[in-house]
Amino acid sequence: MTLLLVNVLLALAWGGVTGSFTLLNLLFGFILGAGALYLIRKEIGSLGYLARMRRVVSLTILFLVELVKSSWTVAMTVLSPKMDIKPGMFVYPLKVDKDAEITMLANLITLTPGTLSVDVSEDRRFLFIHALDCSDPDQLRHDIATGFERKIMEAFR
Amino acid sequence: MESASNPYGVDISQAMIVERVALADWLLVFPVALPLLAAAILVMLRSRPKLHAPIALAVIGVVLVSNVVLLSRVLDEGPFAMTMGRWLPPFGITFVADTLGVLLATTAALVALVCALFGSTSIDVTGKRYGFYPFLLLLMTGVGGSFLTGDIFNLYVWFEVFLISSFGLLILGSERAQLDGAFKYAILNLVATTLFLIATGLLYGVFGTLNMADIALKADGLREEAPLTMLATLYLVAFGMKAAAFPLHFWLPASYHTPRLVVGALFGALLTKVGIYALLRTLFLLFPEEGGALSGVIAIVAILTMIFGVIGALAQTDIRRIMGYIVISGIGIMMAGLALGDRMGLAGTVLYAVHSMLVMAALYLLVALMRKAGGTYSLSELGGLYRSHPLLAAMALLLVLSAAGLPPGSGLWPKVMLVKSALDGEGGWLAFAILLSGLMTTLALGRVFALAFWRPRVDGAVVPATPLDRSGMFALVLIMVPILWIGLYPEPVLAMADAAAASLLDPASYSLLVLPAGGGS
Amino acid sequence: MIEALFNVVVGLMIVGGAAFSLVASIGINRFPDVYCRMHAASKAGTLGSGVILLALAVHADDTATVMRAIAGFVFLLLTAPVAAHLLAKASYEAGYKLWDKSVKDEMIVKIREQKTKREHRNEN
Amino acid sequence: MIETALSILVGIFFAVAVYLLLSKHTIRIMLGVVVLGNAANLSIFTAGRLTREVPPVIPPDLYVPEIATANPLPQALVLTAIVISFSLFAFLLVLAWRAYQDLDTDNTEEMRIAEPKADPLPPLSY
Amino acid sequence: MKTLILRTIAPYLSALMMIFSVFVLLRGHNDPGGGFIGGLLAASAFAIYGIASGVASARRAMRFHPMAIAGSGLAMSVLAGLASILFGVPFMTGLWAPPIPGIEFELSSVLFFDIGVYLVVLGAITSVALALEERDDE
Amino acid sequence: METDGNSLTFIALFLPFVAAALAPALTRRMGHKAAWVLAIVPAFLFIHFASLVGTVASGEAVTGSRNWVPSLGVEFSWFLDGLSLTFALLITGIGTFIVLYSGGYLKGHAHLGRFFSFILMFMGAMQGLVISDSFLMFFVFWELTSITSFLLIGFDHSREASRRSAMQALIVTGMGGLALLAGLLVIWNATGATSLSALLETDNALRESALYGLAFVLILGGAFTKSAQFPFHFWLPNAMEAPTPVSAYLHSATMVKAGVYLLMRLNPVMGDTALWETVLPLFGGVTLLVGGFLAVRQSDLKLMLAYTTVASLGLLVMLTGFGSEHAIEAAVLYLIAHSLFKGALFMVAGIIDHEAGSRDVTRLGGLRKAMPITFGAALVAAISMGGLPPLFGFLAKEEIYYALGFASVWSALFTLVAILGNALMFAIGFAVALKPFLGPEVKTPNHAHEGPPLLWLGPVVLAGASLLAALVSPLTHRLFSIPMASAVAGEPLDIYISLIPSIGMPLLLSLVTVALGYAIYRTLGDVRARVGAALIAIGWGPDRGFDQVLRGIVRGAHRLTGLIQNGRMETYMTLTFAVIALAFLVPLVGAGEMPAFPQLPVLTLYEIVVLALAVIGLGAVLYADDRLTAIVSLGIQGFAVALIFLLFGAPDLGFTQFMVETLSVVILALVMTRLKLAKSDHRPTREKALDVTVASLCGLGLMLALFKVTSLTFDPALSVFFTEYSRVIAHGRNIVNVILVDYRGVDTMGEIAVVMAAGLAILALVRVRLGRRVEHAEPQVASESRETVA
Amino acid sequence: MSFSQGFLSVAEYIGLILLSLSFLLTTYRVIVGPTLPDRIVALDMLVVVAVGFIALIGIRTSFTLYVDVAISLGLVGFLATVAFARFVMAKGSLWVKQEDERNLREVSDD
Ligand code: NA
Ligand code: NA
Repeated sequence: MTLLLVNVLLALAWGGVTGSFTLLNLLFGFILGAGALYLIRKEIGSLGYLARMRRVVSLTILFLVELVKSSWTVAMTVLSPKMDIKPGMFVYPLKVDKDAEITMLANLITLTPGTLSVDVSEDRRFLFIHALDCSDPDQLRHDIATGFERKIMEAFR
Repeated sequence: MESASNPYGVDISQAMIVERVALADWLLVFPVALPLLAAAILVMLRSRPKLHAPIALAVIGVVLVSNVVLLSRVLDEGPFAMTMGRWLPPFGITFVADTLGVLLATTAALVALVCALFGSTSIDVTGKRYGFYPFLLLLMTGVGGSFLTGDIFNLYVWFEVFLISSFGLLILGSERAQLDGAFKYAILNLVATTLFLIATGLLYGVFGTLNMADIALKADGLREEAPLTMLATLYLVAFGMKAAAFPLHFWLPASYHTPRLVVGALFGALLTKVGIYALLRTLFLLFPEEGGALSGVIAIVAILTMIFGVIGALAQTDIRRIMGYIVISGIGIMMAGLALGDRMGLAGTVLYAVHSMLVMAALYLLVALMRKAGGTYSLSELGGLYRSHPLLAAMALLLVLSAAGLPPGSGLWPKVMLVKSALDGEGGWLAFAILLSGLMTTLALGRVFALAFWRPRVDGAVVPATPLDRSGMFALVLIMVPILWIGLYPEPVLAMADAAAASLLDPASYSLLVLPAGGGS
Repeated sequence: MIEALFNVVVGLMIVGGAAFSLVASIGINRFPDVYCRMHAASKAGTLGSGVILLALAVHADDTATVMRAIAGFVFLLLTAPVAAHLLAKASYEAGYKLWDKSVKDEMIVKIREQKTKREHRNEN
Repeated sequence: MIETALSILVGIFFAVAVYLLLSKHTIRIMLGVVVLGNAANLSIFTAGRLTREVPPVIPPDLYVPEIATANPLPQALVLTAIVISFSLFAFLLVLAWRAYQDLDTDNTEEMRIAEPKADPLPPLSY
Repeated sequence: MKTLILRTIAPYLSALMMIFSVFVLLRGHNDPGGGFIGGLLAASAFAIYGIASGVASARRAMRFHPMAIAGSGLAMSVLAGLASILFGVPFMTGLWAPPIPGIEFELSSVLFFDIGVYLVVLGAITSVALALEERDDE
Repeated sequence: METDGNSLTFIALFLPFVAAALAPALTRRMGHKAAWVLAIVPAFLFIHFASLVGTVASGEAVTGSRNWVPSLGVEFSWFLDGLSLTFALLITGIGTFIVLYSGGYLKGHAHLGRFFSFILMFMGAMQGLVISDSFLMFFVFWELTSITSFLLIGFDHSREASRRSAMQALIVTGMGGLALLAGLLVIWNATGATSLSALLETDNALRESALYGLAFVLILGGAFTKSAQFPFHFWLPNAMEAPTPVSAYLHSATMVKAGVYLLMRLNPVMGDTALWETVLPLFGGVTLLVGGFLAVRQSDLKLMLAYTTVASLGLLVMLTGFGSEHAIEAAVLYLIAHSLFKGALFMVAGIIDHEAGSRDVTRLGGLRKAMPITFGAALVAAISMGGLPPLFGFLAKEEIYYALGFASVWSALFTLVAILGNALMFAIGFAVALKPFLGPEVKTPNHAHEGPPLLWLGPVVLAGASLLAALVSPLTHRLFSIPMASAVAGEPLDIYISLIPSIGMPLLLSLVTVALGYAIYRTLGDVRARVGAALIAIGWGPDRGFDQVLRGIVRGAHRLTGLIQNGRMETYMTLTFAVIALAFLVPLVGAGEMPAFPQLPVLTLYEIVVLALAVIGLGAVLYADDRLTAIVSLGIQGFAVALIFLLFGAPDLGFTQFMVETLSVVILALVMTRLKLAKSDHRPTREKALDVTVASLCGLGLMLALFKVTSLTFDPALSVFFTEYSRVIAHGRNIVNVILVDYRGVDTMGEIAVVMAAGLAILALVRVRLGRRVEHAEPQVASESRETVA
Repeated sequence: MSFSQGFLSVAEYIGLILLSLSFLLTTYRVIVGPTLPDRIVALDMLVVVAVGFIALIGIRTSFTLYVDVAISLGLVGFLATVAFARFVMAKGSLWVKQEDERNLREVSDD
């Protein structure tokens, strides 16, 4: 079922990139998508795919806002005459435990300027994050827990 | 398909050839398309190496037959051309079946067949699995394409095809010496093809066309302003390097002795000859005047090459390396015809090319069998083969004679023609060098015969009369047939070489053949 | 009129995106260690180019191009963090040290902790 | 003459390529191979004359382009050449690596297996 | 490589790249792209897949040996060229089927030729990449 | 002129080769008795040629031809006049007995069949040589005699001396053969004649040609080497390594006379010039004396005979060159005489060797009782050789003295030379024929007794022929001598000389010769010692020189090759690029193709930046002090190139370049993980200066070339066409792609062949590894996973 | 030419120049390093800037076909970075040592 959904999404993506949403083209996109899914058939199955579009949109908006906000911060940091930064590496204990969720969280964190996911611990319980401003890691942990991580859990559970 | 206009209201006949193509014209495509297809299929079947030899042999056999038919057609009905994709020349890529190209392509196919046969037992399963036959077929494709194409850039592409397949063949086995030799071979040949490419880019910048017939037509109008001498020189260097002319020969002695000998046979037979062929085409078809101006340089290069070749051959202990230098010496002889530039000289070069393809292949195969019989490549250690393998000895002697240009081998006639041509013109030194190199070849290869065959083994051991593998011997016998045939009754091939030379000296008729309408602009 | 507005918006986005890229490139020159530089490169840089891609989407007059420009933006967002993560992880594992004025390195502590724990478990 | 600028650039590319190829070290030679390929490609591109920014693509609503486009033929030639030089480069690189593995050197001075330093004198007797 | 993030995301990235590669292949006749670029993109997709999930699973995903794919591509291209023998036109002449409404690309021997190019590049480059990655994993 | 005899002549040319092909099988079956069957072939040929004697004696030449290489104007043609017919008769006649003799001499030899084969081939070659008309056919058979004699001399190949002599003969006569070829081609050029008969009709054309001198030297090169004239004489005695029948055949009738035949053949068109009449007698005379003295030095029967052969050849050349009618007649007579007596004597020497086990004249004696027939034949032959009546040799000697005379200082000089030479030969002849047979019986390695008929038949018949020919001299002259002499002279001649001596100078000189010869014979041991001492004092001779030259050539070649092909990649590359730089620059400068300095372009800022980026990338690659930096920097120049493509309207190219550049870097990175990383090279300053120079010149060359090319007006015809029809016929809007898959699809087909081949080759490189020497295990698709999932 | 068009074209030019500067600065980091990851980060960034540059050319020339080039570049650029990361992981420790040595040497040279 989820596979079908993903396949339909891929077909739509095909329509998007080709810029033609005619039925035949979508059908072709569907076949292509099926082929692509066939190639990765081993990896599929671990992802829970729920159509909670609204929450996804909400997550997206949060991400975009964060993106702009922190980009500005980083830009200011870069351009400030005396570069006053306190970089460091902190550990973030994960609540999410599915691979896909961890990945998504890590990527969102990375994309947000100022923080960078360096690694996931082998037991998948911690995320190692490098921050440009690591003067208050607890605050950072709190922001992530209430921000991205919560939204992800809402969107995908 | 045959309508004169298309849905857009365009008159197709302005852009395309509207006449139907005779099925017989397709003979021109087979030497390229069939081996290529076969190579592709063998790659698909790479997990079943046992199928490779039979398929390859069958396909090469078909190609050979098709080439022979094509040759007879060209001889009977004259040369013809096919422009691919149906586009009018010079816009599409034209293949041209003229005597020169088809004669060499046929010889190449014969050599390929013999080598394929020889390889069927001498190449192990690993070698087959990692591409001996596909590479062989691709090499054939590249060589055949080079001989048949009428487009200079397309020629570059075919050069690359046989170059990369030669790389593949060269490293089959991955021995240390192979890796070393392959590295030098690859880099230096890469430089040569890149120079070819650059020259072709410049040529395109000058002429705005790539069709050789078209270039030939336009050359006269551009002679005043365009740097045609430079282009001719660049091609001379690029192809001279391919042909292993002194002092651009370094890659050859560095590598030809390292691969499997059947590969050496293929290389020694085919690769350098393509260089000579390309020189013939560029210097006589494209830049006849500039080529003539360069003839002095070519003559010097020819003399140095043939003498350096035989000197190198005399200096070697390893019989494989001797053969590499013999290849070089032959290049010098062919270049002599290029320098002479008259009909007799060119015909001599063409005939020598045919001879050299056959004889060099045979010599490398002979070396392989000598190794099998005698257990070593070293001239210091070999011995006793005359007693243990008389048939091999007989063929060896015939090959020695043939390579040295003595009767009853095939080498006599082209040498006679070249010397004659040299004496007709101002080429006394060339004649002297050709004869001297012949004498020194006699010495170098005669020594091989005396030492490896006549002389008993140095350690006193009696060489066991082990039977040599049948397909190997058969392959050698097979290739001896045309060698002796040309030696004893040269007329047919000689007449073809002569016709080829005549057409080389008549670029206008070549242009007319390819471009009946008179060019692209 | 709407086209003029679009033109202005596109122009602003272009300058903004390009400026952001420039800032990023200044960043990777000014930041003290590779980890900090990654902040500039993988985010500011991505964002800068992303904005220009979006500008192209705004500028384009056919859906196909719009969709493709957006798809390109998405691709960038998908790949950039993964690339950054990989490089950071690889550098850290290879032993490239944090800038010596970095305030914290909880990671090394944690890794050691986990390691000893594991060894401890193995001993038992 | 925009070609002038590129001609100069091509000259620089070619010179650098040659200099790298003249090195004794296989990796540098490999770098030279890449640069050489670029030099050749750029030279074809330049020789076919340059046009700024107008790709040789016919707009969807036309049968032939309205404005002069860049010359498509050299582009096709260069494309072919790029592919070929890339294939050759990949082969050469792996070859260099294998040579390094088996010959234990990446210095061409020391690559003397095929043509050993002590080349024996052939027998002088009969 | 041992990284959860890459391993998780790589299959989807690869699938996207594959789709994109086919797109680039098919539109090549009208816009930049074509078999070669498409093939390189597809090969890149498999290379990433191989790095992320291991060469073995990349090979499993391909099902056929990459070189066999390359061979089939070359065979396809040559056959596309040879097809014109049936129509009394020279080698490599484009043969066009009547257009099918709704499909962006037209069915033709030229398309098959380009697909052949795609497969050759895909197969050969993937073969190289996987072979090199494999050696590395040892 | 096509007669029945002609068809037979055509067949005759091949018959010996057919027999040679059959000989091994026949011998395997019949053993040495195969000789009787095989001898039928030369006997038959002899009869065939004999049947033509009448025609030829009447002054007519038998000619005929078949098509051979019409493209080269070469026919397969023959020409039988007095000269060639006499040779043909000698060759086939003596050949018959040689075949028989071989059967007896090599009875039981493991490779007798092969020997028959060689000797028949040799005979075929020799026969072909003398009856060839067309130049090239003549040359082919000439070379075949060299090759077959190489095989024969090397027959006893396990002995180094045999191999050496065979090589020596091959090289010396091969060298001559090539000179001959050149000479014939020069004559072809000078006269337009491609055959001997045509040449003979050109009269003075050759003599008056500017090429005469060249042709003369080249022809002499062929003739002198083949006929062992000083200083090329050394190979001939060494050829004694061959089994005796070979020596007998080669050195009596045949191969060595090929040179004389050539000179005689060309005498009508080349003779009668100052050059001819000076050089030939001089070399001939020197050879006569050198041969004579060296013969005296020897004690081996075969070597003694061999050196007298050298002397005889000198005499023949001397006479041929002398130019007068009588000299020609003398040469003809002596040639016939020599063929008969020398053939017989060689066979005798062989019989002695075979039966007594030794050929050393000092260890032989008293064999006359054991071998009376042989002794008889030997005696008769020796008398002929000594120039005594009533044998043919006497006629020859008389004619010689008649020809030379004392008319001038020049002729007197040669008369003295002839006397001395003949005297030496007289002495040797009797030494060979008498010493082993007369005197007390000496113990020999084998118990000597008369050999079988197969052995003695030849000498007896040849000796008999010497006698018979002299007895019926008018007939001999009419049938053989006169036609032959006429052919050599190029005009009708007459010969009267007979056994009835006419009192006069010739007879007197003959008597002097005999007296001197007898004196030498009596003191032979003494003379031998003295000559030996003299030769040791001289020390060096062409024979030893041959070895030294050969070794010198090989050593020199070894050194030179090591210098040029020195195994250093760097040398190869530097030279190659130096040539490339010259290829750009020399025509630009030399052929006036230098470009004017082009207009400088107006560039936008970002274009400048992109170009600068490329240069910076290149600089970074050059200056990077570690290789990884260089590789990363390589990416910069690659991207810059891609951007350049994009900026100049080539999206496909930019596209591809980006991909390829990235993949290159990826592959580099993948491969680099296996390289031990070391510092990059730093070249020494001198090397760097050279490299920079070569590189800059290359770059400069290409830049100037591009300046020049882009300054020309461009013909856009092709691209206009492509653009015009791209959409309307080829159904594509992307013109570049349409070119790739349609207009120039064949290029692309080749291109993907390259890609596939590269993939395959790389796979082989990665997988097939040394050490294990087996292929690296191919991972099984769908087998167990090797994933590293935690 | 209307104001908005003029504005746009000025903006385009400014954008191109800014991106060009960005190229140069990034290139500088590629060259000076000092560590391998530094160079790789910079190279990765170079690719990203190139994506923007191409998109900008697309806007400037109205040839939107450039956008595909940009997309693919993003995708393959990623591959390059992955490969380098892999390299750093495999050989990095050895490399770090060499770089340290070099840096030490440079210090002592001063
Ligand atoms: Na050759
Ligand atoms: Na070659």
